[in-house]
Amino acid sequence: MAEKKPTGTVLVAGAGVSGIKAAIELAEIGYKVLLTDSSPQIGGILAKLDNQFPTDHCGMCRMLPMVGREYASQYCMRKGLYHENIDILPFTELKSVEGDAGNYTIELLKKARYIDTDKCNGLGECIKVCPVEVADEFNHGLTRRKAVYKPVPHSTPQMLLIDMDTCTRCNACVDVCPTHVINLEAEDELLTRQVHAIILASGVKLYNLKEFEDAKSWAVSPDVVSSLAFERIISGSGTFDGEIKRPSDGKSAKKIAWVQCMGSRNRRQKRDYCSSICCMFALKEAVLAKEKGGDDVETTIFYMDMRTFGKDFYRYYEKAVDEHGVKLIRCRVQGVMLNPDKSLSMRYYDSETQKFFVSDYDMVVLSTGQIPYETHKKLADMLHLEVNPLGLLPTETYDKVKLVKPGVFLCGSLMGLTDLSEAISSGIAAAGQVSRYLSSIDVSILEEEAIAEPTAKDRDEPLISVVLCKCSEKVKESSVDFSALGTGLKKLNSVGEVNIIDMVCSDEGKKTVLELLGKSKCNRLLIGACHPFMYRKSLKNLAKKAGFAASLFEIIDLSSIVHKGFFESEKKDHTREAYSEIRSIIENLKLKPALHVEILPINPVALVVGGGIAGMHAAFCLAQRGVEVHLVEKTDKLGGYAGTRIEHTIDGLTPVYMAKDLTIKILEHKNITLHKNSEVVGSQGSLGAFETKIRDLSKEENFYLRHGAAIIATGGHEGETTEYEYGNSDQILTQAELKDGLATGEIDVSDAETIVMIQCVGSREKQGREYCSRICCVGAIANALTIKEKNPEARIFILYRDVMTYGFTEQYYTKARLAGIVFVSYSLDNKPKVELTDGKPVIKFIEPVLNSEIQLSPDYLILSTGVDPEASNRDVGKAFGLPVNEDGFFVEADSKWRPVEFLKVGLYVAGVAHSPMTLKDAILQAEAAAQKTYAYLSGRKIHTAHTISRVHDAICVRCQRCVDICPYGARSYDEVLDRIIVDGATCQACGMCGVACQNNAAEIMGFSDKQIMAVIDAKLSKAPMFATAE
Amino acid sequence: MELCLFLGCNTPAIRPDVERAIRATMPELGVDIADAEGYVCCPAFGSFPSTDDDSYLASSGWNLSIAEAKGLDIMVQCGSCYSSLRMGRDHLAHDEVKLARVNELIELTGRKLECKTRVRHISEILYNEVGAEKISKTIKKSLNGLHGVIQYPCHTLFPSEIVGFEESPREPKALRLLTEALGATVDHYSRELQCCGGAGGFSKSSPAEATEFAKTKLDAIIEETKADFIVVSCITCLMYLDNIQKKLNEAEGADKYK
Amino acid sequence: MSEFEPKIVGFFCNWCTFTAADLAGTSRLSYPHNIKIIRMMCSGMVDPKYVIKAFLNGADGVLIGGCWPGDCHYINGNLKARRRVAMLTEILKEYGIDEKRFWLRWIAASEGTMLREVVSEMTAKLKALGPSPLNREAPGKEKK
Amino acid sequence: MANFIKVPFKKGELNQKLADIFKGMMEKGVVNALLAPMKQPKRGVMLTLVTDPFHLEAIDPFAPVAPVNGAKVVSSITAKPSGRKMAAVLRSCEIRALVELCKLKQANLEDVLLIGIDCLGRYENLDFVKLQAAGESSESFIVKALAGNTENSGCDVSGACKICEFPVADNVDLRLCIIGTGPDALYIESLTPKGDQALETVGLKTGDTPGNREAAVQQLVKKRKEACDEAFAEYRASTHSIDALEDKLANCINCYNCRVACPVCYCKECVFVTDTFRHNGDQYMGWADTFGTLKMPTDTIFYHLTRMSHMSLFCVGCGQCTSACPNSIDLMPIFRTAAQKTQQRFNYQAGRSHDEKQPLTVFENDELVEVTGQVK
Amino acid sequence: MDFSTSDKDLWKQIYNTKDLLHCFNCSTCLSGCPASHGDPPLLVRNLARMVVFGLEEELLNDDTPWACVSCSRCEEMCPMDVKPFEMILAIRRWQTSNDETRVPTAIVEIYKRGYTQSVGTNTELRTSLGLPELQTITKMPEMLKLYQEMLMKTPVVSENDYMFNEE
Repeated sequence: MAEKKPTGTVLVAGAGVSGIKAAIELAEIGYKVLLTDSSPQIGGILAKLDNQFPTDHCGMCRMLPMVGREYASQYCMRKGLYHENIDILPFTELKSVEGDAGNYTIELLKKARYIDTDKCNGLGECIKVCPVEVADEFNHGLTRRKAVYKPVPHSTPQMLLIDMDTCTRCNACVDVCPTHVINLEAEDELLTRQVHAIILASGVKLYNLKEFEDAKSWAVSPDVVSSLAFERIISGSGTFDGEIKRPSDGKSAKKIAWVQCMGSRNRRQKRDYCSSICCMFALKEAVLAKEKGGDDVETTIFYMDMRTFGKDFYRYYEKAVDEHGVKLIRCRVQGVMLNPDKSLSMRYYDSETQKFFVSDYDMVVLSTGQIPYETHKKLADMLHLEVNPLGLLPTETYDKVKLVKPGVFLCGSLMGLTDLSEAISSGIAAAGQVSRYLSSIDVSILEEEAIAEPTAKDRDEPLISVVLCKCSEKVKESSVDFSALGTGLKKLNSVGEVNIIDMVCSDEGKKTVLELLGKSKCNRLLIGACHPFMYRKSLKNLAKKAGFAASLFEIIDLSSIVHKGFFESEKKDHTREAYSEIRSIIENLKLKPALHVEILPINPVALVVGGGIAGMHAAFCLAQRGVEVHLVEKTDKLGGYAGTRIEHTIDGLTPVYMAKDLTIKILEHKNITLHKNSEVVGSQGSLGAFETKIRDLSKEENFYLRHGAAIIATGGHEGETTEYEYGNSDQILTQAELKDGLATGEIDVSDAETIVMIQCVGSREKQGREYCSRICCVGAIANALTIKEKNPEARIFILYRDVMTYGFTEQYYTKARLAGIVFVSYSLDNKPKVELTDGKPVIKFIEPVLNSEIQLSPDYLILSTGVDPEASNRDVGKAFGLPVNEDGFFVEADSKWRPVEFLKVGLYVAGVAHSPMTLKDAILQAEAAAQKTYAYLSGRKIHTAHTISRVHDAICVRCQRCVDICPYGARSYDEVLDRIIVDGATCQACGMCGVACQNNAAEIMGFSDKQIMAVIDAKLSKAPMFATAE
Repeated sequence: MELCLFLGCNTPAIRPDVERAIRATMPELGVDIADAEGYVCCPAFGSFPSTDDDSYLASSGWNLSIAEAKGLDIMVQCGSCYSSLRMGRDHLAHDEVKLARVNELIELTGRKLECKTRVRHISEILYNEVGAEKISKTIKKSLNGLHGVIQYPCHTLFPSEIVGFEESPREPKALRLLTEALGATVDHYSRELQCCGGAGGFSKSSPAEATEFAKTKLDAIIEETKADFIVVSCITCLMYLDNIQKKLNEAEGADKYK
Repeated sequence: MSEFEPKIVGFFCNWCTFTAADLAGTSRLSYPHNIKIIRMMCSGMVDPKYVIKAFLNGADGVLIGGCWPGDCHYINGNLKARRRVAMLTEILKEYGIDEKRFWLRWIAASEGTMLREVVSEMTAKLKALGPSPLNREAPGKEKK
Repeated sequence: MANFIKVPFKKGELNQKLADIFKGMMEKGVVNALLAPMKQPKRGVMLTLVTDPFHLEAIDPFAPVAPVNGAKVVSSITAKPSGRKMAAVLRSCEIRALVELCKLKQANLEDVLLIGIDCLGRYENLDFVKLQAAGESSESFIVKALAGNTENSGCDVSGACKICEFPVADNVDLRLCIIGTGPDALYIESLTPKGDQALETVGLKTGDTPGNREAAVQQLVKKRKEACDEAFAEYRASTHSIDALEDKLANCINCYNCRVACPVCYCKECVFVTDTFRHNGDQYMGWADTFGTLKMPTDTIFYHLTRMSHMSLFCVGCGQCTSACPNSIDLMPIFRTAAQKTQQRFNYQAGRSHDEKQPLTVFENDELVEVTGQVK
Repeated sequence: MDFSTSDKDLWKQIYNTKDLLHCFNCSTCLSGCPASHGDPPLLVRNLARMVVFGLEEELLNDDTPWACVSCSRCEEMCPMDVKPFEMILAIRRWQTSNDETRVPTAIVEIYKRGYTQSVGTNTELRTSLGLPELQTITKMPEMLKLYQEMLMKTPVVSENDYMFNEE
């Protein structure tokens, strides 16, 4: 026998959302993941945010796996994360990386917590006695914490630690700890691990008001806070329980100002970049402040450019301004003055009225940016790499996530300041890169667990074995009489045995349990222990070893019953409470059917719709991993818009060349079948088994493709316009026409004196493209710079509304200004006016700085007309049953947490079909969509969850209310079979079908009405504990 | 230590009391003073710096070279002089062409400028060289029980990389620590970092607005603090605030500002 | 006779409100023990039958806890729940089960404090309202 | 728009006239079948599906009886369509229920020519048989009922009919009008192109106007509404508590006849007869423990409240539940008062329009804020 | 504004530095400027724009650069390091070199006695304070002469020599 290949193991360093996403993706396809984070908890800054733009909601849990959901935690991610294939190491820092590609030796510094969190009951007796009080980092110093503390106050289970820098070693905590888990002598541990690949996801440092000089004009009062601190103020779990009060005196804050670009767009501070997310962040906070604080809250944002460039961001901006009345003032302010009444004065110049104003605010929120360079330098050193000229980690030309070092990838804000959607996409893409990489080296995936079908014994009359851990008996307040409890439970119908054990979580405890269960005749098992979150995995294994079906095993959190949540003054009968709680679980367990899973038939073929760069890249990513791909392209040419029209981009990319290169790869790859001149006309099926009707436009005939999943990458093209006399003069061109003309030499600018460009033509307005096309500002700058190169004497004016050079593209804006290109802003209600005089364009506009009208007769008037979606999106959407938004772009499953997926599992989106984006972002999404697809087509067995919705055909009336109400589109009516079909992969067991169905013909297995009503009975039962004895 | 005192014009001509104080206290604190014979205008920003580089930097060079010849650093009290000299020196130190041109111009004095001499503000000397501790040990008459407020001269703060000596130009503390060393209590007020508005053309071209501007500051001091005195380390601030107080008192016929 | 202690059945969404209850528990934000919590995957999973059953079994109040609109793990289950609650409230009201006894509240995972407030407030209001007409056991009620 | 045809008839010939028209429709192929109330050979009138025009003689569309709600009948015939065209003559309550069933995909009106009749009420089935035996005819009923007189030999039309605000059927292709048309004429009103087509094919041309109809209908509706408000007020005053409800339902034996008769209770098998409600002995004992006693059969109130939660939004107030109860429980007001509230809450009216979505399958992001009273 | 007459290269004459071109009109310079309280206000941002646009005539006639108090706040706070105070001095220089009426009278004083104030003439007061006699340049005719000789080699003095020679 050949030696067993090692299991592919990946380090994901950084457990913010992008790292978590990458880890989950890799774990889902069977790799082993080490997920570390230097902070004491996971979640990154998201742990602090209750609401994230652009939806103002959370929904972080939506990033959990859909199909393999039962392998991962199924609870709010603020509680933490659990996945069978992920080892989470918080408070652990990556120290060194040595070795060669595919075989890295890493050193991890596991910092001492001084508390054994595996054994700590999290009740915080130690916190009560700790004499040290310091400012709490989590709430940005708005609250105080002890030296022993909970790093995330609202996390459950509580993961306490001791801050040795402030600890006085008084030993009070050690003395009081009921579980003896505090060791003040604990030391940091240096762990050495072998990994095959590494994903860096550490994020970057955030601008700190205490650290930087330019913040000091602002840090005059505790009422001047960073945007993250404000997030804590408005958070329900925050400093004032969600009420908006100013920190200095707790007075409710009614007038709040946001100041943008704190620490960013600052050449003087050597940070000439834009932090990308702060504009939306501020808008969101301003809206939330109004929503939470009431109508009388006044919110003002001081800004330079409102950079609302992402999908749906512009609509958010409109809503914030028009509906919520958020006030925007375009002025960067020097600082703030603290008045004796604690109000904060800001003086600003209003260009519109040409006047100075002084306004007083209750609070000032600073939109603090990110500080990338330090982190990048440190990581580069560790990896023995040089940072690139921008000071960032060197990545491959087209790949934002692939480092030049093989086997090392990055995601999230390390790429350069990402919003949530991009962070998630990049996490998936990095996982995709890793999986592509690992499939090229000699490693295996974790062995699939054999799927245990329910046995005959499981179908027998229920007989429950109850195991209770009595360790919580030792807690002071506890007054649970375990023996009485055991006697009471034993008398319940269907309870076969009750065993009371000490310390089930200990090795010895487990041994005892295993022995006891070995002799048991029971077919169902209930274990009562403290902190089931922590032990779920080991207890689950224990139950499995003892021969219990996964679905017939329940864990109950005893500690929560014993200690939690009762008014101290009311001495309750805890034994009785525990009895009642356990009984309700027993009632449920005894009615629970033995559940089984279904293996989904998977046709390991992928369909990619659209042969642009995103589609081709996705196809190639899949083919490289052995997936058979059909690539369908509407035209007779591959490359799409960018791949056929754009020779060069400002960041040095050559899309046309790249498309040619990809085309060759596609044509040569044995796994890829290309269908040109073809379009999708219809599709049906579900994950693993789609059947799609394709029309061959040249032959005018239809054919069918069977495939397991599909990626929609239909792309887009330059927008069209009739505004500004376009089409009436050959001196009026679009940016693309200019670019082409400059490249071919058809447009000669060598004698041009004046060239005017207008941005946002037909974009970002109600009657037009109600979105930012993202690429036009940089595109205009690129063209303008090309003109300047050819003719430095040309005067170029770019008329803009907001210069959308977000992130590191700010450098191009700066470069353009240095080249003498003049930027003039205009507003929607004062658009430039273009007239033709003798066939030549004459443009008039108001220059807002000097507030005077300018008239120019440019040699060329160039219009930035944005990006339009493919018109065929609607048809493709209809064919697959996928939603298309009012702008004509596809609507993904969740704008933040599932950016490349559709609600229906098995269908994915990439590139401009999703929204206007840069080439690199499209490639990133293609990689991510390919990864999502690969996860199901890799050849691993894909099965449904145990808990899933089913149909009882015999009593189903086919009213299809369940079909209408299913949020995922997991249910459909099959006319031929005259049955309701459940897509087992897409169904998430939310139970909405079960409620819509009035006679339970739709039912969630394991959540039947019978069970729940039995629980209600048990919860309200007045029956005495000793039904027969008393 | 010994420093070359650059007095400027306002101090010796209009407020020799300040000069008297400098000459009386500095040697006591271990700073010996050498006079800069034949020095000329710093030059004031409204003069040569507003006309051309040559005349501006030649005047700077003239003055700097006097101290350099003595091998001493320059100590300045007047904020404007300090700022002008430091900016002039900064230009020369970073621009060889300009330095060469200035050396050409001042050649007739027989002095040569290498920009070795540093220009230092008296408050920086007191803060960094003498130190608050030494001052509080040396004082003869403590200001104990008195309240003071600080007027930070802009010229000693901005631009920080040229004229600054504070750890944080946005949160200056030297004058406060020095004042506290004298035994006084320093009160804070909202407009602590506001400019007095006295320098340059502002007070001449917009006298009413400039007066109002200074008045807001003075009013803040009166309303928000128990100040018995205002600490200034710049002769312009001193003269201007004094004048404005006088003017305001006359205008209001009261004795509010003192 | 001891003071009337209302019994509340809480159908809590696994993702938000149930987590908040956990949080309230572990942060020692004590809330009245009057509530009997039943974990549902989603507030949209709460069948009117469960609510009716709870009242018929003598519950003095029923509290459904769900995610804030937009936060629902299952996209929009909470919004469907809201409609259903509105419908059921009308029926219960018609037959003498006061709408003050049947609450739907949005309580996010991080809002342990709000959970405590809601449960306390509901307990207090139910105390003032007295036992449910279906709570035959309550003090002062005749046994039927 | 006057889209009426006057169909004069001589006394005793109304049914004949109608039979002729339908015969024409069947012969001209407008429809292949007719579903209409028909006199049964011995006694009684039942909805009958006629495919041979020869039998049309016996139809009696205006017979004041509805032994079952016709919506269920149409549902049985059309849920899985036959592909043949059928005309169905129904009363408003049946049509409104049918609209709901269509939304629930339990009926399909594509091949149905829907004909509504002006309904002045129905007698309970047995009462009708009695009156029929006494020689009463549909025509005599119409005359008396239009004069406001429905009581006859100690029988009266059902309680539901007395408070019915919908004597005239909507959402139909054709309407057979007798209100405000004079004693010697029926008017046929066409409301859809389908209706126009049907009339045209049989050679009937519209263009007449029944003089008094509008006012007569309005007056009748007004009267009914007042009666309804009064009845509801009276009912609510006496039943506004759970105890009163228990009292009303005291004799319920869980026979589920009400749900069988209900046109909008469309489940194949009620959840209450499924496994979900098949309890174990220890459960019964447990419940008995809770209150000391347990009335059997259990779950009666539970059943009725749950049924209300299931059907109140679709309830059309036809009163079949009351008619069906073997223990003479007057269920109609129980369900209708609740239905009034729930439908009002969503500004929904069962059977009003095919386009109105049933309230529990749709939702808006920003609505019903008062339910939680919470604003973010 | 008519840009057909504006000189796009004017900024090179006035303030030939890339620093200026960095300006993105953020208004930071305005918000804390003491002289922006004046009437007319000093609007540094607008001056930068005028220079970039090459609005020669408007700039020549603009008095506001002279209202600057030289506090250099703008310099400290400018996120783009435009060095606005340097720019203001540069505008003044360009104005004086193009318009002799702009030449500040102070430089005549300085030329004549070395200072803008009459330093060292208040002997009585100084003596009463116990201050030494100052070796001012006014009292050192040889030295003053050298100074004047030196200044005469500088553009502003040589080009406007009539202002300095008349006695």
